[in-house]
Amino acid sequence: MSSEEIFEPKIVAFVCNWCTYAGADLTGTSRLKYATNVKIVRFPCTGRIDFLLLLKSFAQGADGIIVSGCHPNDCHYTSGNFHARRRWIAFRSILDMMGVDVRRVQYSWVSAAEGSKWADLVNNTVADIRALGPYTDYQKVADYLEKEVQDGEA
Amino acid sequence: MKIGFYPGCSLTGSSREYNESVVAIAKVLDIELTEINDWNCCGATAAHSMNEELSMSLPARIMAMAEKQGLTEVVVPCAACYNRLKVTQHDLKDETKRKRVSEILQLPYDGSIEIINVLQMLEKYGAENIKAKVTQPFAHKVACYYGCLLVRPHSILQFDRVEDPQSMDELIKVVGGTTIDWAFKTECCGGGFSVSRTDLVAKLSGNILEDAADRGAEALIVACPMCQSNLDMRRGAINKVIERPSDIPVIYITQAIGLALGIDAKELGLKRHFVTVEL
Amino acid sequence: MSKIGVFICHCGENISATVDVERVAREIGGMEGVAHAIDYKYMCSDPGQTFIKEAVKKYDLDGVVVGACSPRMHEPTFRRACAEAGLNPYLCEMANLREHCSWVHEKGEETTEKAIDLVKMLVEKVKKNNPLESIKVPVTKRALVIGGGIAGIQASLDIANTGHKVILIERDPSIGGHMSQLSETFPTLDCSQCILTPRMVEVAQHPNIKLYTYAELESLEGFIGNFTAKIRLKAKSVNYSTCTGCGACIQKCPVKKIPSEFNAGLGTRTAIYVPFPQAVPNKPVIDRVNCNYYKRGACKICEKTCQVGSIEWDKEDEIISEEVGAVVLATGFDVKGTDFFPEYGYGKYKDVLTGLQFERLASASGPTFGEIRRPSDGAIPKKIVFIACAGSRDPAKGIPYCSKICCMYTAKHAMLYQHKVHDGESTVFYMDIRAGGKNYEEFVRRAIEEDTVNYVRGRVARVYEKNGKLIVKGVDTLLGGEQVEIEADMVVLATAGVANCGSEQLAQKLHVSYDPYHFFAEAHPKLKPVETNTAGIFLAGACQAPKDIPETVGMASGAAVKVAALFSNNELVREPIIAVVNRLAPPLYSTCVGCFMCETACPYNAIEHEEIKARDGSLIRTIARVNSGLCQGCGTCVAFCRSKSIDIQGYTNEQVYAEVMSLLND
Amino acid sequence: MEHKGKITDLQSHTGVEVMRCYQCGKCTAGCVLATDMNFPPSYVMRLLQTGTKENYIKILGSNSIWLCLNCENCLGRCPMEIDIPKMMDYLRTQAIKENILHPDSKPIISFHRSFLDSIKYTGRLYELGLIAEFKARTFRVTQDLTIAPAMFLKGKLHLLPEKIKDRMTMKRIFAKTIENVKTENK
Ligand SMILES: Cc1cc2nc3c(=O)[nH]c(=O)nc-3n(C[C@H](O)[C@H](O)[C@H](O)COP(=O)(O)OP(=O)(O)OC[C@H]3O[C@@H](n4cnc5c(N)ncnc54)[C@H](O)[C@@H]3O)c2cc1C
Ligand SMILES: Cc1cc2nc3c(=O)[nH]c(=O)nc-3n(C[C@H](O)[C@H](O)[C@H](O)COP(=O)(O)OP(=O)(O)OC[C@H]3O[C@@H](n4cnc5c(N)ncnc54)[C@H](O)[C@@H]3O)c2cc1C
Ligand code: SF4
Ligand code: SF4
Ligand code: SF4
Ligand code: SF4
Ligand code: SF4
Ligand code: SF4
Ligand code: SF4
Ligand code: SF4
Repeated sequence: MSSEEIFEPKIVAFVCNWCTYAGADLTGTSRLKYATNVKIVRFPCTGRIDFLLLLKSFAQGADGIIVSGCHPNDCHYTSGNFHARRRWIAFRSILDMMGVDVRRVQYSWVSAAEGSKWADLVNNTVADIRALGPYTDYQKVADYLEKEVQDGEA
Repeated sequence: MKIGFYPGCSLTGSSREYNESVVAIAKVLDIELTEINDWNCCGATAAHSMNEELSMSLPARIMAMAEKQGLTEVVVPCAACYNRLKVTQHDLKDETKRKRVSEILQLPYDGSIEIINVLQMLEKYGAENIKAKVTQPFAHKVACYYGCLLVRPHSILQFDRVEDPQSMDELIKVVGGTTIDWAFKTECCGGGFSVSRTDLVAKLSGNILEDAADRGAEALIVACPMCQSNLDMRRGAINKVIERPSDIPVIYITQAIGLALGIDAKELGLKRHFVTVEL
Repeated sequence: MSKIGVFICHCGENISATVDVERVAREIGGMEGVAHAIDYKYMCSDPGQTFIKEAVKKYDLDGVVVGACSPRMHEPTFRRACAEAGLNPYLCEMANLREHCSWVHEKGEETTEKAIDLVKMLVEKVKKNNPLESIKVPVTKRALVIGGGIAGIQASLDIANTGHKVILIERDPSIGGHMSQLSETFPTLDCSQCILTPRMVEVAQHPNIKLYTYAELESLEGFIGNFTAKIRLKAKSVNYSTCTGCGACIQKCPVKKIPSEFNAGLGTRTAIYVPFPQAVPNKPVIDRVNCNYYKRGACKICEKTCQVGSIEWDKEDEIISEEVGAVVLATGFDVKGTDFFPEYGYGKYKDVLTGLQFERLASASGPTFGEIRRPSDGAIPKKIVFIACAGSRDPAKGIPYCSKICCMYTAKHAMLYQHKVHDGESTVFYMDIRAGGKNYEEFVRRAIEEDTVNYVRGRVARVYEKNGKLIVKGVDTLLGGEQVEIEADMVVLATAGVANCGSEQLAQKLHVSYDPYHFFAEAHPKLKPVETNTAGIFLAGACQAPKDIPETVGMASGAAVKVAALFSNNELVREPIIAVVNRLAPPLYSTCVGCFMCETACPYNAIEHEEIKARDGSLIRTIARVNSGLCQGCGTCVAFCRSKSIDIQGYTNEQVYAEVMSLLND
Repeated sequence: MEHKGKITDLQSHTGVEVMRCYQCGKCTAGCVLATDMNFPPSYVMRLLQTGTKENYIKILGSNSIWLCLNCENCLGRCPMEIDIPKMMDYLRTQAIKENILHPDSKPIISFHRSFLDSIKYTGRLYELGLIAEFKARTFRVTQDLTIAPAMFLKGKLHLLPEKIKDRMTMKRIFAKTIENVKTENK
């Protein structure tokens, strides 16, 4: 990639309503600046985040994903974030299997009071994904998903 | 116990007695010191006052030589050298700096060597041994003086507390001495200004000596040749500043321990001090 | 095809300064399914809301997207507007163009494009939204107040005076908090005890307040209007129903050298003790860690002394359960010690004190009966140095924030000292004097001008002891950095006000957020200072950040009003953001296969088993059903269900999928 | 805005963020030589913060940067962890480069130069040579008249320099660092 045309990755952030969404609001209220690449999708809790959705995002051409919720023990719903974390461990191996660099998924915790952490998280993720380059193997994931859906229905 | 040894320039010259006492107690404590081959000067204050790359390259060569020799741990008795080596090691964690220095040295350097000062060596390899081998308890009330370079910058050296450090006091207690609680443990003695600004050294060292004497210390215990020479050799200038003669001796921690271990005063180089040591 | 209305807000210039709002409206207007798109200066204003209402009617909209501030700010506003126009409120969504876009990016093409993407995302979501009915739940009109400092006291009294029941729990043997430890209070110098004690007594006697001292919250379950609190009543070893508070046991207890918490370590107390003379309740507890009987099995002198036989040796902690509808957190703050500041003496010099210790010295109920005397030798200090910001505004060794109260209490201390020791000299080393408050600046000026307190602008580098004096090495930066050395008899550090220890665990029990310093986080820094992010839990006093008494009391009354407002309803309306298991026509009934993975995932035990029976009563199959009273809408079950049979209203698979796809598709 | 650039250089080089200093004066309060300096350390920080050329030159021309002993008392106590000694190192090299030198710098620079000369050729410090060279540079012929012979008598001074074998490396180190004008101040 030549230096003039910087690669602008597409990054989706799946965040929980109570901690990270509020934290990102605080980033705004504090007028801290960050890159425009990341767009937030709001969830009630990271426990809600279905990792199939992450795969679908890759299949659809996302270059990177941020998943962020409350700190361990601070979950608004007691334990949703623990479930999310446990699933994430299993999900890593699936990603691996499909040749998606696990570094494309940034798993983090940002509390409602950590506005500056959110800005840092976004900027670091953008830099990391930029370094990894665009994600190109989405067809592979798409194929897998199609198969998965068929299996699921069968 | 085998361990690498970097004496540095002062220990071969103006602070021979520090070297002598380190070697003497190492022998008694069964610590085998292996001197780094063909070592060079660390550059001391001069190098880092004048040029940063020079100040990193000189210590880097020393450590590269030690690595080449297969040493994994090196004791550096001079606090100034210890500080320079540790800080360089820290600075060279930076990739670009390391690259640049390797280019200058044309020697491989991986920064893996453990650099320790004399107090750490004694704590690590001698503490129990010393206690067992004390033959003539060092029954004196002394002021342990740490100076700047042994404890600062704390973020890099990670050695003892910055204000009111304790490790030297602990060692003195092990050999039967008592230490005073005093205010100038880590105040600067004037460091590298010994020759260029003797007036300032006299003022700063004078404050240190006075506080120790006022609180009834019989001697100052040090672990740095620069501190020792400022406090000892500059006594003429100091006495002029503080307007009273001060005869409190300044001895190395290794000498104090050596005395307790029954080593002869001469072997410990105690005769080489300017202020007569009668302990 | 959908008919969606899109309303883009300028927020004055907050959005329009960096986002080309006209272009956003224009481009969105061209989207499939968008019937109407406009931009306007202030959407939340009256005319702004009217635009929405009129458009709903005029274009017969079946969905609304407002591109404005955070939904955490105005979602209720716009949903209400839609409802007033006859549109189901859950068909209205907000795109966060302010907090997540205009405020965090520079003006430019990308920023506008991001704004467009964000609106599009919500338009795609709204297309998949379903009308929902809000859920009504009953309200338990009883409040739990945690912490019995002035904040907890004030909140309890205010709530109780609206006619509602209050349960107040206090960790220590007495209520009163830090205020009970203070000597006199700025800015008026009235005696702290004199104004506090009547309120403490009022709490104890109020028919609507149930006070549990020596008690802590064990757990809190449930949700707004319907919490269940488990409270641990720590064993006091004294039967309060018979104890008369005569104090005879205390007189006789042989263990007398325990540092008194109330006197900040400057005085001592016995093992059976009442923390201070005006304590409420004024009955003792036995400190089991220090009592001879509990330690070694012998003594029981107190038992022999007690005329009414009130000592209870074998009493265990008791856990009780209380149903409450709202919680006020008022657990206050803590004061850092002197020992984290190596250069000021590592806590090893007895005459280097914290401000709180100085309060005890200056207090008539303190260890010196109000005379300022040195802890080391009891001498009256002739020279005293106060060091402001000792730990505050100090990222290296302390905390970066300003503790807010110490400038004022330092001025007060210096003033009290000058009033008590007429020939004394006091010096305050300060960086800035922060005296914003009614009569505060006047108070500090009085200290300087009338009471001749010497204010020196600069920090102190170190303090050391020599010949019984504390040598203070400071600087006067207003004299170009001239070093100042003072031989003092006493040094008082205005140490930082920090979060109470254990506040993090408490926050986790309550599921409220806290800031990086472990103070509880308010829901909005300006507009919701007493609310937390968890509905039904409110904050009062210094547990939110260090603050002085007037501010604490104001906040406590604010929290009380919030509670009273909540209790003014018989029912609460809850958002219908809950999970549902799909139901289909027979013979399928549902795609749910009855694996009950969802049940294992649900933190609220909201998944029930539903048996589907044939007409003859025979069981066809068992599927999952969500108890809408218990479900909190976390959605964890959804992620666990392999057959995608359970979904969460408001965040359905379809909805989030539509959002993500809209983001990635262009 | 040439001078602002200078501050930026200083920051990028030393990692010191000049604007973080909030002028509390704690560094000055504890600096052992503050009273001997033209500007005590916190004052130097303030001069830097103004970002003006005049003030930058004032600092380079002051004795403050030369008297700083790098004792790190200030850094150890600064609430903002501002590395003043590192900054002083940098300012010294700048002062030399721009040749704006306070008279107090002369003996100090002379000493440093003598010291470095001594190790450049031999690899180790030759103390007798150092003293001789320092005297020659500063014309302080009588200084330490009594100390040197006494040191000699106590076996503390060698008459001949010790030399290391690998003098090539030493030469190269000097050539590529302090003697290389391009990399100076790097
Ligand atoms: C040295 C000093 C001097 C001051 N002088 C003044 C002054 O002159 N004027 C002025 O206006 N302000 C002054 N203040 C500030 C004043 O002390 C505070 O504003 C006030 O105490 C805050 O009240 P609070 O109830 O929020 O907290 P606190 O007083 O800290 O009370 C909290 C209560 O909660 C209890 N608690 C804590 N955790 C738990 C738990 N987990 N469960 C149950 N209970 C718990 C505690 O035991 C305590 O009783 C001073 C502060 C200090 C440190
Ligand atoms: C320049 C400036 C900048 C500020 N910036 C900030 C900031 O960034 N952050 C922050 O938190 N705060 C800020 N503030 C403070 C903030 O403005 C006040 O805290 C806030 O406005 C106080 O609200 P209020 O309702 O008490 O009073 P006001 O805003 O003054 O409202 C009082 C209202 O009462 C009406 N009124 C007056 N007399 C009568 C009467 N006799 N009968 C009927 N109505 C009457 C007035 O017309 C007015 O509408 C700022 C203030 C100023 C001056
Ligand atoms: S709706 Fe939100 S963004 Fe628009 S004016 Fe109101 S506060 Fe500002
Ligand atoms: S039994 Fe315990 S509380 Fe009672 S008098 Fe003895 S020590 Fe005191
Ligand atoms: S326990 Fe008994 S002796 Fe003690 S205060 Fe109560 S009644 Fe009095
Ligand atoms: S209130 Fe005053 S003393 Fe306290 S931290 Fe703030 S500025 Fe410092
Ligand atoms: S809803 Fe899903 S997870 Fe729950 S029992 Fe049915 S199939 Fe299993
Ligand atoms: S959304 Fe699901 S997991 Fe969460 S509370 Fe409701 S039923 Fe339980
Ligand atoms: S101590 Fe640090 S913050 Fe304070 S004046 Fe010195 S450099 Fe600035
Ligand atoms: S390092 Fe320099 S400026 Fe800092 S205290 Fe020491 S002499 Fe003063």
